[in-house]
Amino acid sequence: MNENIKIRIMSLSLIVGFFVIWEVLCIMLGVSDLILPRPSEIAVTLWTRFPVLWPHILQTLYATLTGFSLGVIIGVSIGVLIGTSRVAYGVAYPLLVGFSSIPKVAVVPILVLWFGSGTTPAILTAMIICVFPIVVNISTGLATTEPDLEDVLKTLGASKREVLWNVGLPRTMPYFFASLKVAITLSFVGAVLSETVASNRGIGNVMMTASSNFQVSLVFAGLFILAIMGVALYAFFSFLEARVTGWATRGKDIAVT
Amino acid sequence: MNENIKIRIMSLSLIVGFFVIWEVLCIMLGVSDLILPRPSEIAVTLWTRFPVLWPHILQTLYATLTGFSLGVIIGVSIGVLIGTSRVAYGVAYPLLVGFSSIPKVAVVPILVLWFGSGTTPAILTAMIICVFPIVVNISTGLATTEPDLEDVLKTLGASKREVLWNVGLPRTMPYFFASLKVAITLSFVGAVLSETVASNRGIGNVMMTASSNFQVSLVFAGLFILAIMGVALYAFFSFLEARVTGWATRGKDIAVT
Amino acid sequence: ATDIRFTLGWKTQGSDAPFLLALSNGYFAEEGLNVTIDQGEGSAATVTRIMGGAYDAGFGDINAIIQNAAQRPGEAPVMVYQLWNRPPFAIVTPKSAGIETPADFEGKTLGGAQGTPTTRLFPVFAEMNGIDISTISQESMAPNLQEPMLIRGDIDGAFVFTITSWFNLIANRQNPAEDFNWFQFEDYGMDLYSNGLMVSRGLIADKPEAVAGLVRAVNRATLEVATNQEAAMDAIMAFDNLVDRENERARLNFALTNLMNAPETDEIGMGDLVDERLARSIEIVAQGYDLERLPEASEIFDRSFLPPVEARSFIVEISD
Amino acid sequence: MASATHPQPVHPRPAIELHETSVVFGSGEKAVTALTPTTLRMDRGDFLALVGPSGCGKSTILRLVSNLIKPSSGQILLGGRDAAAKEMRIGMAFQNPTMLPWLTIEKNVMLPLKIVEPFKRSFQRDKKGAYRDRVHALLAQVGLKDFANHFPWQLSGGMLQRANLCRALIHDPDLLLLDEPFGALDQFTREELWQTLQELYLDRKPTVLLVTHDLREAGFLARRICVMSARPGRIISDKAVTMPQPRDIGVIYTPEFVEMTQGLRELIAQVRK
Amino acid sequence: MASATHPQPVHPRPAIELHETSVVFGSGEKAVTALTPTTLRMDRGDFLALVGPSGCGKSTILRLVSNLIKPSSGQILLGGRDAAAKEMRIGMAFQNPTMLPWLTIEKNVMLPLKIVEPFKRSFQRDKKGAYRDRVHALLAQVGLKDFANHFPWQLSGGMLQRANLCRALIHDPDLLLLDEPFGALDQFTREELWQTLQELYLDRKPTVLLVTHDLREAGFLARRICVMSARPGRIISDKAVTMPQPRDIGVIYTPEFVEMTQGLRELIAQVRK
Ligand SMILES: Nc1ncnc2c1ncn2[C@@H]1O[C@H](COP(=O)(O)OP(=O)(O)OP(=O)(O)O)[C@@H](O)[C@H]1O
Ligand SMILES: Nc1ncnc2c1ncn2[C@@H]1O[C@H](COP(=O)(O)OP(=O)(O)OP(=O)(O)O)[C@@H](O)[C@H]1O
Ligand SMILES: [Mg+2]
Ligand SMILES: [Mg+2]
Repeated sequence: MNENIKIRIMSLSLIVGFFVIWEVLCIMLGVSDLILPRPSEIAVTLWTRFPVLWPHILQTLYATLTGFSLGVIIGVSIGVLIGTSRVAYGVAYPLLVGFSSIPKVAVVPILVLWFGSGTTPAILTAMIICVFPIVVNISTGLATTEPDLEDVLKTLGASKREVLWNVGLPRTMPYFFASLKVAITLSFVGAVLSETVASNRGIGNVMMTASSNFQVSLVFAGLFILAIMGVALYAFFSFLEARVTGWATRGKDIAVT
Repeated sequence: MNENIKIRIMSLSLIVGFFVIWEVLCIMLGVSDLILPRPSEIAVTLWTRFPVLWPHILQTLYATLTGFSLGVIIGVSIGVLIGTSRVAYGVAYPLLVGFSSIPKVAVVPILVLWFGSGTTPAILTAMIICVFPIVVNISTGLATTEPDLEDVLKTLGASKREVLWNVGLPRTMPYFFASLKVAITLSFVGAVLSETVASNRGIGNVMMTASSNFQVSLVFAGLFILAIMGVALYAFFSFLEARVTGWATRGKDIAVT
Repeated sequence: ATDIRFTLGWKTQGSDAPFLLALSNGYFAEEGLNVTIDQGEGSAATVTRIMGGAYDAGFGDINAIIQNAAQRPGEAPVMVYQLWNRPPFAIVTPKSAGIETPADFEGKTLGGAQGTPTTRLFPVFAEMNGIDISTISQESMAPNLQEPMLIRGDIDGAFVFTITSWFNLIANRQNPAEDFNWFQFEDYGMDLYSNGLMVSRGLIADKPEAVAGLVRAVNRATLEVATNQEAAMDAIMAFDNLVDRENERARLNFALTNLMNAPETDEIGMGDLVDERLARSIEIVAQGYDLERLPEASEIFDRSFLPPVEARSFIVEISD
Repeated sequence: MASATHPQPVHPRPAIELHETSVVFGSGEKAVTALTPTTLRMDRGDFLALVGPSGCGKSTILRLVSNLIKPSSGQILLGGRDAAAKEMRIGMAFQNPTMLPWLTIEKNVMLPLKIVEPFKRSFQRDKKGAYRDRVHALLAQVGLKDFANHFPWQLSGGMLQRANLCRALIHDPDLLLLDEPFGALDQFTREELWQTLQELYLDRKPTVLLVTHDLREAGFLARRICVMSARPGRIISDKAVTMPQPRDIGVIYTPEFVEMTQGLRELIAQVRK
Repeated sequence: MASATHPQPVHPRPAIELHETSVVFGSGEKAVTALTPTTLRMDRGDFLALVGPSGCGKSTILRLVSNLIKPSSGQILLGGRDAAAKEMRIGMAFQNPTMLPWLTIEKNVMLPLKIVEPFKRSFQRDKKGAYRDRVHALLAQVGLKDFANHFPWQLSGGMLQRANLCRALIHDPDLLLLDEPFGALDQFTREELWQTLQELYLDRKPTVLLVTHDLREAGFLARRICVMSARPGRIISDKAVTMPQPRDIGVIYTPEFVEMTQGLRELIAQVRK
């Protein structure tokens, strides 16, 4: 426990240190605030513009989470399919890899042409962008499941679905959570990307408006908001992960008296 | 063997089927080539414009691979650090997650202002964008390594480095390769992104020019090239993966006579 | 009511006031129109957005219509109300670069976004002004990088829109009037039209009365904006409270005085254009973009929805 | 076809039939013949102990019967039908106790009740109640009462093996496949569990196939003992154990018993050469 | 400080010293006392067998000695120094043969040569040559000659256990910790390996700590036999085995031997209650 608190304090102070160094370097090197504003400037902008930013934050959060949830569902489904069927592996993987190598920024305008600008393309982009990492990790986790564990179920005459449900998926959880961390950050990127291209609302739109007016510190305020939201969601998944995959990261908890 | 060939043929025909369906749907629904060109149109563009595209392909490939290689080195280093040190975990993870939630499109202009336009920002973007998935997977792989396996080395008085080298890393290979697949696609995205923002060469530049001239099929030709390069590199890593992590995906190879 | 999906040319700017005022004052509603306005990706992309079917109308560049009409006859949207009578296309150079006449461009490095008309039309500019283009190196970059790279000296000149670049330079703490030379294309033989209200061919065919209503509402708002910028700014802020009010007011004033207010408009009124000049522009654009087919002026502009010329007299009164 | 309309034969088919079954792992240079063509029949309710040197293919036979691997040649029938038909309720204790690491011991042992009919049917309804009691009772019987809520890695080797045995027994299997289920246990715990297993066997009469290295264990529990040769394995002796059941633990000190185990010992000693 | 300049004591400190060492896993309700405060000393070159019921803490003691876990209270010294000092070359055969799944048996067995001095020093140079022969020779001795290039999952349970033993022996350890190293082997293989181990012991005189459930194994191999009580474990008996070494396998049938094992049996039987 005590150990834990010490580590937490250390981490926190190093993170604070990062921003202090940034601030100091900017001042010392005389970096123009048009290129890289100082954290203090960004904080001030964040604070004073917050009421205006708030609805945009909600909008981005909404688009991201909706897209992310859809992406997780789709990603897990495809991942399970790929991880369990060799034909699906052969078909879906190349298509998915090909599709993922395409910059989403090229896809957004197409989505806008189909669905108009606004929330729909943002949700779709957030969804599309986060599917691939989930698929890769789920399918890798399933493919590397120890046959011994599956054998336990197979001798009981379990169906493929039961084996998947009772062995494949639980065993894949560490992989899944790893991919969630990547996926949630990508979802933010996707939603914001779409908002920059085509939306009247959202942090992406704020940043685009700000950057086309050279309100650089507002642009960075937007980036900060994204970073904070990303970290918050990451913390949430970490918490979940600790609950769900505790078995995989067991420590040696020996009582010292 | 025979089985393998059957699966390969099936996969291939399904992939071909995908393009046929795309073609047919476009014709049937009368989709304008401004929105979504037919694969045949794209293929023709690809073929006729190939000599012009070739140097751009090389440029993008060069930027991507250089950035990717750097990204892998950095990603593995940070991943090992995070996976083995709790302080590093506490410090680096939040910073990394925050940074990864930031759309790279906002970072590229800063890179351009620092390093000038051209290849350098493309390499850097390709690098930055692919670090995070590698870090996450490496550190998850290390964190979930079975203590039993480490114990084998520890009883021999092995140093932390030796444990890492002989147990942690080999055991993490399936995670690593999973992340490589994600990372290489992201690297392409990053390099192209940077080329769209500021460069006179590369597929990103081609696509930007094409799209501002409404040469939609050339834009899609660019996307196709990216997809093909992505798939080719994926295939390469799959091949490596099969060599390196074969132990984790062992099948039951019983001779039938 | 008829639903109209409308796209602006870019993120909210002061110069969008005619549409946003018409929206907030209910002029569209009075015409029986239910207009929803979205921000845009660029005044050329307005054309694609309309061609793609996601939008019925928008604020975009007539030269992009010309280009598309040449490549895809019968699909491109049609301009029905010309707002910017004069083109914002220009090359801006810092005085320190020592470029005083077009001939001075030789041997210099110029930069600009790939797609903008300024960049694309530069070869025509060069030819008309006797510049050897092979001696000039060109860098392509995103629009928001042009001014910073210009200031840093990475490039000697940038292919810009006056209305954008002028204010970007101010935002970058420069003095655009004192320290920079502006080569406006209209002063160098490239007398093009630029942005206006365009609608899809489908809308014209199916609901001509809606198009007429749209034009009436925009015309009414335009004339009001010309004399009452305060109301215009209220409409802008109501649409998007992120923008800087004073900044956008200056931008609107710039558009009113430098782009919309032209000698021509006194005769033909706001919204109309002169066919011969359009025909000339078509040739210039065709040259710049290597177009194989010259579209007719009638494919580009349709004046049949314009109110009578008396109802379109444009008098600018800038209030402080 | 025609036979489908015929009445079923009165004498049920044997529980297990291996017809010239062989298993070859891998191919080429590294090919390993785990089992040369082997024929073996077991009637329903029989208790057969399989002994033989390490690596001779005992586990392979169990894996064949439980349909985890397919034979390279030959045929396996369970109750007269293909092993894949899964008509028999199988309980298997693996040689290496593979508990699912994300489940507590209780949940691990409960697993068969979640998968196998008829328990599966009422699993959701009964979850908290009867099944749990059943699991706890069985765990208590093997001395793991306090460890129901521990995770597998918190148990010692012998404790895991006992949990493993529980998982094989919990669902009243028709066919019990036990692969050295007492190997990691001390003699006393072992003998206690012998008796537990014997009671259970005589009570429910499942068909039991037990792999063991302990000849006394084989003699005490089984009705038949099969001896296998060294790799590549085949069955070289198949003897009935005539002593009546239930047997008392004292039986292992009777001359008859000692003689039998000595005989087996010598047989195995010969085979090893 | 001052003592650092003094000459080393002539009588070396015992190889292993446990001073009132206890181990408690977890905390709160689920806390498990694996070892009550226990004191144990082993001289260099001694051979101690540890017997006791399942779950009494035998493996825990081995894990303490090999410094894999730290005691909750008390102290452990190896050769008079803290266990973490790693001055002793330890060879450990885990109860559950944990082979690294990505390495062949040969490479798994070679692992200690890669890690432990003085072998480590010349590992890169010698790789293909001497070390490999050394590994193959040892594998041949336990009957795994043909399986050097197989992966762990291609071996049977008993074969894995033998490979596991090889890994514990390959680097000539000063301190040999064996956790039921013959549990999954048939009697004959087991007896052969007993003899192999005895020869090795008498030849090099490492300190050996052997956990086993087989009293004959303990009696045949060890010089001292410690009996542990049931959980929470502690050592309740510590007897020397007086028969001279080397012992012939026939010794296990001598009355003296039988009497000794019977004595131990009864002791354990008492403790279990
Ligand atoms: N998956 C596999 N791939 C290759 N060879 C295998 C595989 N599984 C088992 N074998 C080989 O088959 C042979 C028989 O193995 P099996 O596990 O049946 O032995 P066993 O009789 O159970 O031995 P033990 O008493 O040591 O457990 C062994 O030589 C082993 O190497
Ligand atoms: N990591 C752990 N966490 C919690 N409890 C543990 C852990 N490891 C062991 N134990 C407990 O410590 C006790 C002793 O375990 P240990 O493995 O030493 O037994 P053992 O004497 O080796 O038994 P066996 O003969 O069955 O192998 C057991 O009750 C076990 O449940
Ligand atoms: Mg076996
Ligand atoms: Mg143990």
